Amino acid sequence: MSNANSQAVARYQNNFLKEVEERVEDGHWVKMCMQCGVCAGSCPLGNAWEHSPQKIFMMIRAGKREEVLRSDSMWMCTSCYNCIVRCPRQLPITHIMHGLAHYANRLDMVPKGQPTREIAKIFWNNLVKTGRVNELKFSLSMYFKDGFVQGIKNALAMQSVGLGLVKAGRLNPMELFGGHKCKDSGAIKKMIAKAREIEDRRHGLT
Amino acid sequence: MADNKFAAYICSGCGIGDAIKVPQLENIAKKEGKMAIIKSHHFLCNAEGVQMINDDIEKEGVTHVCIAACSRRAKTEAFHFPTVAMSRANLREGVLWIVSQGEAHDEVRQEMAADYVRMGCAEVKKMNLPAGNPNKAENKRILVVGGGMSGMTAAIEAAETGYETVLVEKQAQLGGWAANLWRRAPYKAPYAEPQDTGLGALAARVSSHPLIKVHLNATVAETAGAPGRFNVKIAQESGAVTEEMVGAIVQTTGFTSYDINNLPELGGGQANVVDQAGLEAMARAADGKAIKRADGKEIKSVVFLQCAGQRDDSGKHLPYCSGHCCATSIKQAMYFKNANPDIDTVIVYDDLRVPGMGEDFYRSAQEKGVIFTKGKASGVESGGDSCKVNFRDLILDEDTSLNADLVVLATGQVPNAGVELDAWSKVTTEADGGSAEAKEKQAEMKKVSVLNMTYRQGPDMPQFKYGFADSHFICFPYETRRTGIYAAGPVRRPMDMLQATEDATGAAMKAIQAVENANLGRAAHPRSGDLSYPIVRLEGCTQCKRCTVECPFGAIDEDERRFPVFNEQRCRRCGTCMGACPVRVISFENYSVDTVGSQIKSVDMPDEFSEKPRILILACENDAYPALDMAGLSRTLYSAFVRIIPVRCLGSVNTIWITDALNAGYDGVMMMGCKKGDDYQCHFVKGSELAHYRMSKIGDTLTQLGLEPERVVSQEVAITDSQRVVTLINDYVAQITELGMSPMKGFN
Amino acid sequence: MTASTVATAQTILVVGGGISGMTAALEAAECGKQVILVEKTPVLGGRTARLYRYFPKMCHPTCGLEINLRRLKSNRNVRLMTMTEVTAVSGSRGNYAVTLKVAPRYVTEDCTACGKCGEAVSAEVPNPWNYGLDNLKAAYLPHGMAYPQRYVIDPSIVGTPEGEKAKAACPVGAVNLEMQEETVTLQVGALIWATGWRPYDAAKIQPYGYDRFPNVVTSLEFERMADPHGPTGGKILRPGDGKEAKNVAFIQCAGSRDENHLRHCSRICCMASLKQTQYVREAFGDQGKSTVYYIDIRAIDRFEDFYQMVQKDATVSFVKSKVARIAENKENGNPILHGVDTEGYKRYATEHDLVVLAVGMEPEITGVKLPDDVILDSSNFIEGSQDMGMFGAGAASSPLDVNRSVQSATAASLRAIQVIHKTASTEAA
Amino acid sequence: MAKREYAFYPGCSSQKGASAANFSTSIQLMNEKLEIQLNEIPDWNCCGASIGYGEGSELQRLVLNARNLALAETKLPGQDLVSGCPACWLSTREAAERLHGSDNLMADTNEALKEAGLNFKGTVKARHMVEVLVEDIGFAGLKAPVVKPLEDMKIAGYVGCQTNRPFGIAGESFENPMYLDKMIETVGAEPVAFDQKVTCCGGALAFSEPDKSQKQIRDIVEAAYDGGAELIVTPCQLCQANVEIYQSEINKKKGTKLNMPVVYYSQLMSVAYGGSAKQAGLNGQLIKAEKLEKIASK
Repeated sequence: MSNANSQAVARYQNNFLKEVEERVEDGHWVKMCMQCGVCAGSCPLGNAWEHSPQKIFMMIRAGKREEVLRSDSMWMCTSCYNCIVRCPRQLPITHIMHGLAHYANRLDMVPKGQPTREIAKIFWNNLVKTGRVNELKFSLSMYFKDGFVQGIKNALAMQSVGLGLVKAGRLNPMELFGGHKCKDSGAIKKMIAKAREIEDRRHGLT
Repeated sequence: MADNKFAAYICSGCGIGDAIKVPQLENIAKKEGKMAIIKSHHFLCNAEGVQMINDDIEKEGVTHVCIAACSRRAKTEAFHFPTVAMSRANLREGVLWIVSQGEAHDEVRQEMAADYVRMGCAEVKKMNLPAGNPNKAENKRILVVGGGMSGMTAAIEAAETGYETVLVEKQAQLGGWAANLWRRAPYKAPYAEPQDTGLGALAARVSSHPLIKVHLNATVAETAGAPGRFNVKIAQESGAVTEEMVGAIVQTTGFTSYDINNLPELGGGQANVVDQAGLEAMARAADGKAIKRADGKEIKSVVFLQCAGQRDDSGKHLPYCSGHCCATSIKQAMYFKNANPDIDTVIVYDDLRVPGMGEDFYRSAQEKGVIFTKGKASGVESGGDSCKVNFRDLILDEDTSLNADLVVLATGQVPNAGVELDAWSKVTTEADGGSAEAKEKQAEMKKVSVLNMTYRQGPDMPQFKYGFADSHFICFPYETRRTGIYAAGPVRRPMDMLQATEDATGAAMKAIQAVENANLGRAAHPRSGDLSYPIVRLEGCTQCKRCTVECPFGAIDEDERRFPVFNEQRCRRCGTCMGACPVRVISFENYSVDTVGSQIKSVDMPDEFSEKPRILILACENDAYPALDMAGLSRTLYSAFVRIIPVRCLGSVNTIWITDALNAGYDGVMMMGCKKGDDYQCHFVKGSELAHYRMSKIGDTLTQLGLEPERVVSQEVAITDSQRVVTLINDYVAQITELGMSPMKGFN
Repeated sequence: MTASTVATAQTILVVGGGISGMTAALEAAECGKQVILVEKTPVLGGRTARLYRYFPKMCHPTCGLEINLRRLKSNRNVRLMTMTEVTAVSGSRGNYAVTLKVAPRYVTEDCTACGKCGEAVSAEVPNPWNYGLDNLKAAYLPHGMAYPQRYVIDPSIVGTPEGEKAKAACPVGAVNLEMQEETVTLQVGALIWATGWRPYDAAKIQPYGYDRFPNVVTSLEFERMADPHGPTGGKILRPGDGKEAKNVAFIQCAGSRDENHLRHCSRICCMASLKQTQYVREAFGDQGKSTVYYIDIRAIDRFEDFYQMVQKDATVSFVKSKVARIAENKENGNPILHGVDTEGYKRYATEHDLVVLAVGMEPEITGVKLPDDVILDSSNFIEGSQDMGMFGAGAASSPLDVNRSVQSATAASLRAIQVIHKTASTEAA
Repeated sequence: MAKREYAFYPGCSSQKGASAANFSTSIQLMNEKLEIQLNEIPDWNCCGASIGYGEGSELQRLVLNARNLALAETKLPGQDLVSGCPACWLSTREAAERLHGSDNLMADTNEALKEAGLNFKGTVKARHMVEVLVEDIGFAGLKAPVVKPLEDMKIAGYVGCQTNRPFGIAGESFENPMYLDKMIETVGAEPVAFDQKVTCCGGALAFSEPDKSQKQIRDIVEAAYDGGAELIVTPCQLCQANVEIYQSEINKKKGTKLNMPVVYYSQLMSVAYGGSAKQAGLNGQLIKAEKLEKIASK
């Protein structure tokens, strides 16, 4: 069990709802769900996941901490915001899903190799470096996330697309060397680090 | 009656004059109807026509008027002559609009119109203008039985309207059930927090109100009389009995909470399992501080189980929902959350029922962190320090359990409605038969009786489903079967405090109305304002008791010689007694065996070779007759061989009318009444049922006369059946034609 | 109608001629009080006159209407003003000055409802009593139970040859096309708002496509479809193609319990849908099929019986789910319901012949300027007034079913009487 | 008349040589004709996009967006922040509104912003390019510069998610927004019936869950064909990329023959406004919009 996780368990005993309310983005909304299920029916990737949002909210209230945080359902969110606009209780469901995913990641409880989590990581590191996303590096590191050989396979699979984009001027090979970045990237790094520090302080996370 | 002067007015407007020969009708009114004045007018309902009639009433001393024009339901503002007796012959909706146009049909149309004029004249000659019941009942005080929230509300509202009120409460103090509550659910915006019950203030207002007299530690030992003249004996615990004269009664005896001990499967009877009342007591004791268990332990977790012993289809517990319990559990969960937000409060529900603004209360509870779980409890194990609630989580679709310091069972409301009358009459018959055991039972029953009425039909209000003293009517929640006595609050129907106070206020209104009506000798709903009342010629009475048994409103008692004693103020003027009476000694001034019988006989009966059958239709004036009117309004044609007579209720149909009709040579008789059975729609409760029953007995008469049973039929007709009535009529006419003319023709 | 001449501080004004308004007016009148009853439309009856049956008895609203009309006809204490709206209220408890706007009916009290004007005109207007599902002649009697039983000339044909046709056709000269809107001011002692409710605008519930799919209707339209006096003569035919709708979906909380629409629960919709499943059975027997999509079935108190009865009906099934969206099957025009059954999480995409939206209740006065004194709750239902001289009754005061509306109206009637009694005693003093 | 000025936030994908480079190209001419002047926010940074949450925390993402807002506030005072990318707009607007709604968040954010020597007062309004066109210019204004109406072109207006939910364009419904169809009409083309108008393309999951998002994309493109469209137009960078790029993939896997060009509204406009194929960034299409090119070359 990760250090952060064991500390969380100790801190909240088995009051998972409270943990979510204090530590998860918009988590204080979870208790307002009335189990109508409109979110579940509105999700474009609904049939791809095990637990619908409304069910996850119920699981949180029922204290099913492990099941929720180890679920990969919230990683299926495409951020289409259908659930938010239809929820009769106006729960910010998309944000709660993002928040749960982030928190699970923070406690290192995400199923190993969860692809969306992987690319999220790559994407973030990529942007933190320069302050902007470098699409080529982003895609390449994506292809190689599962190791070199798989990377080549992936890259070849998408080669035609890649070349097409290059031809179309929408993927610049020169990006590998330098490319777009913020001048103030150093300060941005500091700023992001500071944000994390403040937030951890608020959440009692160490 | 020498000074009676009869007049007929025939309208030729709306096309009547074009399709019907009015002069001939005038002739009939004169020759056969024996009317002293006969006038026709091209537009009888306009100012000029009405003036003409009024002039005759004033200058010519006309006392009886027959209006031959449109339906009695039309133009009532114009044809309003309060000082004379009036009949209406329906030439428009009843003839012009439903008989085919064109010469080919002139003959039958004219015959039909002529018959209706004959009938109108015949009827009015037997009618008198109701003078109103001479023996007035003038007491205007209101008695309220039960001093809880509903009772106190009814009392204060009546008193605030200026009516003296007597309030009887069996406890030593006012308050009833509400006195057990720590707080009540919110009853106005923002519907977010439990609110003070306001009971103390209300009780103080009641006790100090100059127009309210309160009897504590008291019950009703006897209720005699009728609206405007109830004589009520009030027994104090001490044994002392005081008499109060009152004009109307509001019964607000509330409910008893379903016994938790009937629910062992949910831990009922075990330690740390309470019902909502139990929780209220704990909350009152805590007075806003931490709520403690019987064993003194401070409660850190509580589970509420909704629908405990309610919504039960196994027959073991209450089948209904008590309506208030969801909001009550929400309120009680807030007791805990408001004292300490860290207390776990879980409400296990199937359907969360907080209609209307209750939704705000629900949301407020969620904001406070009350957890709502859709589930069905399978059992509660209450061993040791905490209870284990086993239930199926219907959302997570799994059997699971919760541990809690306390479990609250949301049990239902059982009405305190007194004695069930069917059981009573059964016991009474046995008792009268001399059974000692039955006599004992009867005494026991009297103890649970609330009103101890001296009514022939039993000591309490008739009970509706599940023992609630409700009205059966959606449009008329106060249309009870005991005139001048109104139930309000949870004794009438399961309800929350907000509805109970509304209900009590409404009941006070009806009680006030009842005393005002009784004071003027007027009928109460649904024939409100009717001044006629049953008049009985006792000398002809055979003491058969049918009227006393069949009166739907328990209006008729029996004296020691078993003669009927009519209590006019209890009477609703349906005429069921008149229909029941085998010797026809009961009548109303404007509605009697004669007013209808003479119409039946007045019809011109073609001979058996004419191929013109005559069919009598007796139609309930509330549903069937409007349906027939609407058929006319939409110009839906039906056979011109029928002659329709509206009746107050099929219950008022006396079998003599049927035999008279058959003797007179009618080829068939059809009765149209309201739906009977559990969901009856008869506004006099048993009318259509009784008529149906009586007609089932008429078979013998028919065979004596050598007639086929098909010649008398009875149909259930709803007011919306404006197309169906037409089919019923035409099919029946066809059936009768098939059957052939009545052999009775020509014998008279 | 010159009520203005007779109204006094002892008069009670009842606004709205639905079942609540009629009840409030009649209860007071039968206690001997003077009442003026104003109704916006040309006839009495309100919403209930447009229902086919009542739950749970399955009896017909017109039955009670007939009794109330008879009470009204035989009671001279009530003066009725139709096509009349309250435009302003001033003064206070015991002494209000009320301004009324009386719209022209273009037909005088001489009308005998003989129907000649209707026969004469050919112009048609959408039939408001069938929610515009069909048309009626521009010279019309609203319906068979219409009271007052007088025709109405639709303003659209006034000043046209059609209007003249109606005028010419009337044998008693009751058509008066010169009638103008009148303004009347009354003095009254107390005021009862029995202004009732209206269905929430279903088109606003976008995922259900009421404005896009013809075979999605409201529960009120469905009442008319089932009624023998309705546009389809009581046959349940769907608007899209006139096909029999045997497989019907009922969607609960269409607008209600929804922060995006109505915050409150409208109370009646669960029972209304349960009732309407029985219309489907009435029409098609075992061939009919009803599916109720719900969050909670709020069949409170003895209504539970009805719920249990319907649950036992093999043609009716229940899905605990707020439907997420409706799509349309291009081939056959069937609505396809998408959502999740939350009891155990089962996804569905189910096709039905017809969808009935159990639309919520919105106070009819929403958006209307009421006297500042009137107290409204968060959903615009009337709680009362600061000066305790005006009262809400029936569905104007809370989302209520008919039975509770009548209770509420009876109670409001007594409160109004209390006001005029107090006024009388102070006047006497 | 003076040009309308806005603080422009292009976003990563709209940079030169990035996946939405052709969008950037196409808006040049469009803005010129509509007298819109976009002043790029100096040294703007990534918004964190809709996938940032996986690693980046709530406050971290807020701060990223707050930095852009603060830059606009200080460097381009008085100008609305305008983004062409729905994801950027959404993140920025969400950040702006949340900071507006919470003093604590604002304090925390500014504490972090100090590291970058910035402070956000909360005065900037975050808007989408489409809002500028619809609300500030108006459809009449959009029609005015049209010189080459895109006659007899049938186009499916694919709105997608993020310009539509949760905020949407004022007055539009979430289920059936009409602004894009109106734009199509404005440039003289015919909008087709398109029941996948607001269906999600899979967003960032195109990378992580290719099969699932490609199913979405297939539905969208096939619905466009069903509607009789010869072109899909969209206001969204990610939608454009996903729906265009993966058609070949889907064809490979599923044996379909999808070949539906996907362009930006701005590309339609620059063509209609008389721009060349190059000015309209049509050379940036993987699936050539031939008909559009033909009109452009006329």
